Amino acid sequence: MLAVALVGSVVVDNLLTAPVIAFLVAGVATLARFDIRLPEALYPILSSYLLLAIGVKGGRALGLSDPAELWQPLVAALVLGVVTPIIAFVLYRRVGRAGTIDAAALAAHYGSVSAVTFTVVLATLDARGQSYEGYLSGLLAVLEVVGIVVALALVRTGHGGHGDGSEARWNEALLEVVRGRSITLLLAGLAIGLIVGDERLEAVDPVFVGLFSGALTLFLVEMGVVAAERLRDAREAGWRIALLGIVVPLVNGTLGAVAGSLAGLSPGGTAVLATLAASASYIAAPAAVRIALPTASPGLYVTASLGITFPFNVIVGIPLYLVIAEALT
Amino acid sequence: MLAVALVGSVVVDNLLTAPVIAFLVAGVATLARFDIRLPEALYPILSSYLLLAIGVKGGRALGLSDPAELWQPLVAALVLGVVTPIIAFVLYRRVGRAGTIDAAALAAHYGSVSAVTFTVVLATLDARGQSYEGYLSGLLAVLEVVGIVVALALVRTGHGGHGDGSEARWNEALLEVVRGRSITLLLAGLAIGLIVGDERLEAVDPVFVGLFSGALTLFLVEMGVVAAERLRDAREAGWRIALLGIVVPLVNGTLGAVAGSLAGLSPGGTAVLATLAASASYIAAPAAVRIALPTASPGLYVTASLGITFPFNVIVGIPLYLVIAEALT
Amino acid sequence: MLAVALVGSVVVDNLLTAPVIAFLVAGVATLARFDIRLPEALYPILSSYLLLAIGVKGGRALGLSDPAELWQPLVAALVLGVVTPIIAFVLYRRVGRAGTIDAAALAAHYGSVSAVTFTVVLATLDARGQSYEGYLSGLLAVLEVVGIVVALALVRTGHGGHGDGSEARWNEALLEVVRGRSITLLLAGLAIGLIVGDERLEAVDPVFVGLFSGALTLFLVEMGVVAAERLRDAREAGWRIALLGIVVPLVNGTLGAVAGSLAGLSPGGTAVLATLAASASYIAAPAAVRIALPTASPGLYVTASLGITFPFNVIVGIPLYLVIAEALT
Amino acid sequence: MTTAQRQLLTVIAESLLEQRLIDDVKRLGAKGYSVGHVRGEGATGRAALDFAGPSVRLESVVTDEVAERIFELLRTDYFPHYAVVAWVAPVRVARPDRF
Amino acid sequence: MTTAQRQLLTVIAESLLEQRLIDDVKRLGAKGYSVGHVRGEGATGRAALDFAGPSVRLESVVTDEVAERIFELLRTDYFPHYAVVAWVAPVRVARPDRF
Amino acid sequence: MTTAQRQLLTVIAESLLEQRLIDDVKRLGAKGYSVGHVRGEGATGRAALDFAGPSVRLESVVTDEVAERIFELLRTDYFPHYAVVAWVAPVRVARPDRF
Ligand SMILES: Nc1ncnc2c1ncn2[C@@H]1O[C@H](COP(=O)(O)O)[C@@H](O)[C@H]1O
Ligand SMILES: Nc1ncnc2c1ncn2[C@@H]1O[C@H](COP(=O)(O)O)[C@@H](O)[C@H]1O
Ligand SMILES: Nc1ncnc2c1ncn2[C@@H]1O[C@H](COP(=O)(O)O)[C@@H](O)[C@H]1O
Ligand code: NA
Ligand code: NA
Ligand code: NA
Repeated sequence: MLAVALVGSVVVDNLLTAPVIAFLVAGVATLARFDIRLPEALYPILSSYLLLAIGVKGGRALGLSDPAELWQPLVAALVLGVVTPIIAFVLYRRVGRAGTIDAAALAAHYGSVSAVTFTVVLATLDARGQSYEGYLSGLLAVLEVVGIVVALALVRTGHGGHGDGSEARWNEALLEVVRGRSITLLLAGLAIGLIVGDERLEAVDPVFVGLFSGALTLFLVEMGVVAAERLRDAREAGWRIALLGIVVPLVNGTLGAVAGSLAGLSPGGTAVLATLAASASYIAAPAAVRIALPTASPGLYVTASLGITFPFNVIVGIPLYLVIAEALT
Repeated sequence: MLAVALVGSVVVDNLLTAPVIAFLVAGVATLARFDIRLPEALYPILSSYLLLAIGVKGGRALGLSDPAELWQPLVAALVLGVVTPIIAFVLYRRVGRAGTIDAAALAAHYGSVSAVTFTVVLATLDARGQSYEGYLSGLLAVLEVVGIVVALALVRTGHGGHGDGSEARWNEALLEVVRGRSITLLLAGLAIGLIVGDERLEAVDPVFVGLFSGALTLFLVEMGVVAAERLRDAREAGWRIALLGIVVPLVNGTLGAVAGSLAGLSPGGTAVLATLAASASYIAAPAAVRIALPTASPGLYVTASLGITFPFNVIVGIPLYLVIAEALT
Repeated sequence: MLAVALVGSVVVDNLLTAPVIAFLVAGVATLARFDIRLPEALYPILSSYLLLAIGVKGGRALGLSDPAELWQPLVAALVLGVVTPIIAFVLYRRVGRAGTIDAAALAAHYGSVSAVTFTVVLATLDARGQSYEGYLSGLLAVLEVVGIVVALALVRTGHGGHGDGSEARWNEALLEVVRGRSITLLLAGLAIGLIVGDERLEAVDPVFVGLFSGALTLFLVEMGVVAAERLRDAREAGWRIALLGIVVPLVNGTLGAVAGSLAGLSPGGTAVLATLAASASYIAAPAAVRIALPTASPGLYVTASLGITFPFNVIVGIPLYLVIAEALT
Repeated sequence: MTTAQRQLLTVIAESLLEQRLIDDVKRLGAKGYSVGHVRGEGATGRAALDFAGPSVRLESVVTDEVAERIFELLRTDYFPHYAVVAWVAPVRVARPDRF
Repeated sequence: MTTAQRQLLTVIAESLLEQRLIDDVKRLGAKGYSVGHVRGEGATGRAALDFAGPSVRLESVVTDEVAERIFELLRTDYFPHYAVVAWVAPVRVARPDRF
Repeated sequence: MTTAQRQLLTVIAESLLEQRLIDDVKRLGAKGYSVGHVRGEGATGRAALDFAGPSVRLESVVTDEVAERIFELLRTDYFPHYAVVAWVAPVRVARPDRF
């Protein structure tokens, strides 16, 4: 009884936030062939802003945290960074019947994380008035990189040393991830938040805190459009891929919740880590994979991560991870 | 005496708001050949934001309204949507000596509405602390479409069935209006506002409420530039067209005030409906007309709606409609 | 002892504001070849916003000021507008061994001002809770123009009447400065602030006041990237030019502080005037110089103003001028 | 290098026509196209077009016949009504089957 | 299809010159032009230009004489002072009177 | 007007390749280039590329040999793996030493 009530309240709290509703409205409008795109110039601006703002929030929280409480969650994140891409690889290879290259490409996406999904779970927790460890956006940066590296390593081990230029491409892809905009903005935000410190950040709160939910809402309008367009293509990808777009985040999300509770995170923090583990990258990973594995099919990995897993997590997954986290902690 | 004092206070309250002053300053600067344009990328962003924000505001108010009080204003809006383009058509055809096609094109603009003019009247009412029915932005969406459809129907009835492809273009134009960005964003905002609801919208208030007046102010800088440029071209359009750019909104605005008071709207709401009726579209209508009536002269309709009617309404019309509304209710 | 403590506190207060830290983080990231650029479309938007917002703030303060207190600071600004470019010209010509044209080009930059440096000193004073005369942004507009005109006059006097089209270019350059976007936006903001007035501006405070520090922080990310890139080129410019990039602002800043205290400005206001005098333009001046003196080397003047003087002022100069101002008033 | 000759067709059209032009170009046999945005002036004058945003600049490398077909459509359906300008020029490409 | 030959003139110039270039091109007889924006590098180096925003890329389809005249002006008034690059190529157009 | 003939090479490539393409073009001897952005469709389909932002459109006026060299590299290193399209056409320039 109580569990059902909890699930119900969590689902409602998540579904009825402005960002999620904006996502759904935009998605439905797109499927009905209405033109709801916001101006093209807005999205890179919003996504950069969100990354910086997440970083600043995390850096600020880091400055207020006891360093001793950080290492356990960090280990948990590293373990997830190694395990989740391997799970994704095996599932897509065996169950999804994808080729090695495509499975590795998909593994890179599921091993890495989606900053927007992360932001949605924070907004949901905020809407519920539930607290979480602020420094988790530091783990976002870690997870974003590690998962991709592990996935690319999978395929490199398999195909290593062909002297076909793949090594050069591998290094290039790594640099692309580590020095790319999304990681750099996140890290820059962390540094700014940490150095400037809680008190002096108040002058920029109207931008970095006040605008956050609204900016996320606008951004999810675009995500709704893009996800709906990808969903249309999902048929081509086949039902096995589509199904795994739901199964993989469920498995990884559950693992994330377990890891979070073992690492001593609060229920909110555990839900955040679960969401991170469950989420699939659709910015950093596609860029790295396009360079390192140019023969992998973008139609496959973009459809899976953006067309299936992203909406699944935003609508169904997040409330679920919240309930699982609640149960485990 | 009292009437004069009222008019004076309304004029001042309208004129001295930041958006209207920004409009005037930008217009004057442009006429004096100063370069005051804000970056091009900003305007589509601002206009999308304003439409979404108007929608959210309206949807939120709709959620708090009694459905029973909605149908009278809705009928009033529909009547205005039919009557105002016909008035514009007749006046431009007879008094303005425009050809049938051009008159229909102009009718589409005056039958439809200007979301920015709507926004300015809201800002003026807010500045006066005067209340109005929040759901009126729902009527904005209705009026935006109906007026265009009626105007295009005017010319179609006249020229119907030529088999010259004009039917296909007519359908295309209709789709352009109904599925176009401005209506879609407005409706999406309404849906978001209605579904998320008053309380949960607070998280996005800093963006959708807080930034509203400032964003409108920035947007009116561009409108000032554009209107001033159109005003320069007004000579070519001839004095009859120019004069009607003032007469038509006065007639339609008065009708709107009458309709509003009959529908039982508050003085503020009546002024808003009057402003809607008086305003001329310069986004949705030009796009639809360009497709449906490619032989109509854009120089004519853009100059009339943007170069004459828009500044007239913003500076002189709105205070007038407020006073008329005050008198009628 | 007390002086040291004061210097220390000022340095910390300046350094640890979010904008300055953002500048440093972005600069370091760029030198380490990380890609931290925010989207290209964002910068013109931010810089226009900052200019308008500075203007509105200044106009608002102007409306609250006693006109009698304005003329002394105005005279001080005019004197600085004449003296500082001459000093820069002589130093770059003699000590820097630049040619006449290049020295005049540099003089135009150091005679004019940097609105962003101005904004940083305001943010620092705000962070310290120290007050300053709000109307100083009016002087920013004056100084921006006068310094460039004087510098271009220097070279025109020297080369006058060659009939080589340089006169036409000179006029064009002047118009470019006076009617250009940066001055126009600043003046438009002043007009809006003055006309709308303190009370009615409250509706737009969330945008023009609330977002200010955050917008400046985002803008300084770009400045950090650009300055770091210019710094890399500084070698080519030679050590004399590099050294003068520090000496000239020190001399001009000290003069500015003296002028400010003689004009009866508050300690905060004196520091602002000193910063203005010390700052080098990198928007208005390069544009004017490129037109009027096309043979001057952009590599030289952009490197000096943006690569050396801008970071120097932001990091070291501003706290110094604050201390000097404190000592003089 | 083995190359083949194709025609590079460039069309500049008022912004509203973007989707329609793309659909037509594809329907008439172009295997690819690229669109960017420009502002300009021509017979129609700037004012008439500016309100709707920048014009579309479409370029498509096509065979001679496809170029011919698209030009024919422009002549009948676009030139009489809209602000559209177009030109063709021969270019050399690798992988001729891709165009 | 009856077409005529014209010259497509492309000019890339530092951003400050945009309005001046447009004015000159129109004055020398071009009946239309389109401008977009690009970034690039050439003899001047990137640094010198970047601060003022992206370069302007102007293209104009003109008659041979107009092309000649504009090129002449570029040579005297633009090339010596500014970062400007230009080229011409023959293209085929319909409605030759429009160019 | 004394002009010389050069080749105008136009390359359209998915956005990720921007820096790499620029580096290669410069390395192979181009003395300048300009890049803008476009969206389009081709063999790869729109979906695969859109997520990463608009494609890069690079143009570079070069000598015949440099054009040849760049095309060769495109054939070996780009065409097999990435969504890239390219074409060349002769153009006339002033100041031939600049290209
Ligand atoms: N001669 C030309 N060269 C290049 N672009 C042109 C030319 N004429 C017109 N255009 C472009 O085509 C658009 C429509 O031209 P028009 O139909 O002549 O008004 C203009 O806004 C320009 O962008
Ligand atoms: N060979 C070239 N091909 C294409 N664009 C060029 C070329 N050379 C220069 N440009 C463009 O013209 C601008 C100015 O060139 P420059 O005057 O050589 O510095 C550069 O920034 C490039 O955008
Ligand atoms: N025939 C063509 N004409 C012009 N642009 C093309 C053509 N084919 C492809 N493109 C452009 O090149 C990109 C990659 O093409 P593709 O490699 O065929 O997928 C497309 O997104 C288009 O922007
Ligand atoms: Na993951
Ligand atoms: Na109307
Ligand atoms: Na100065």
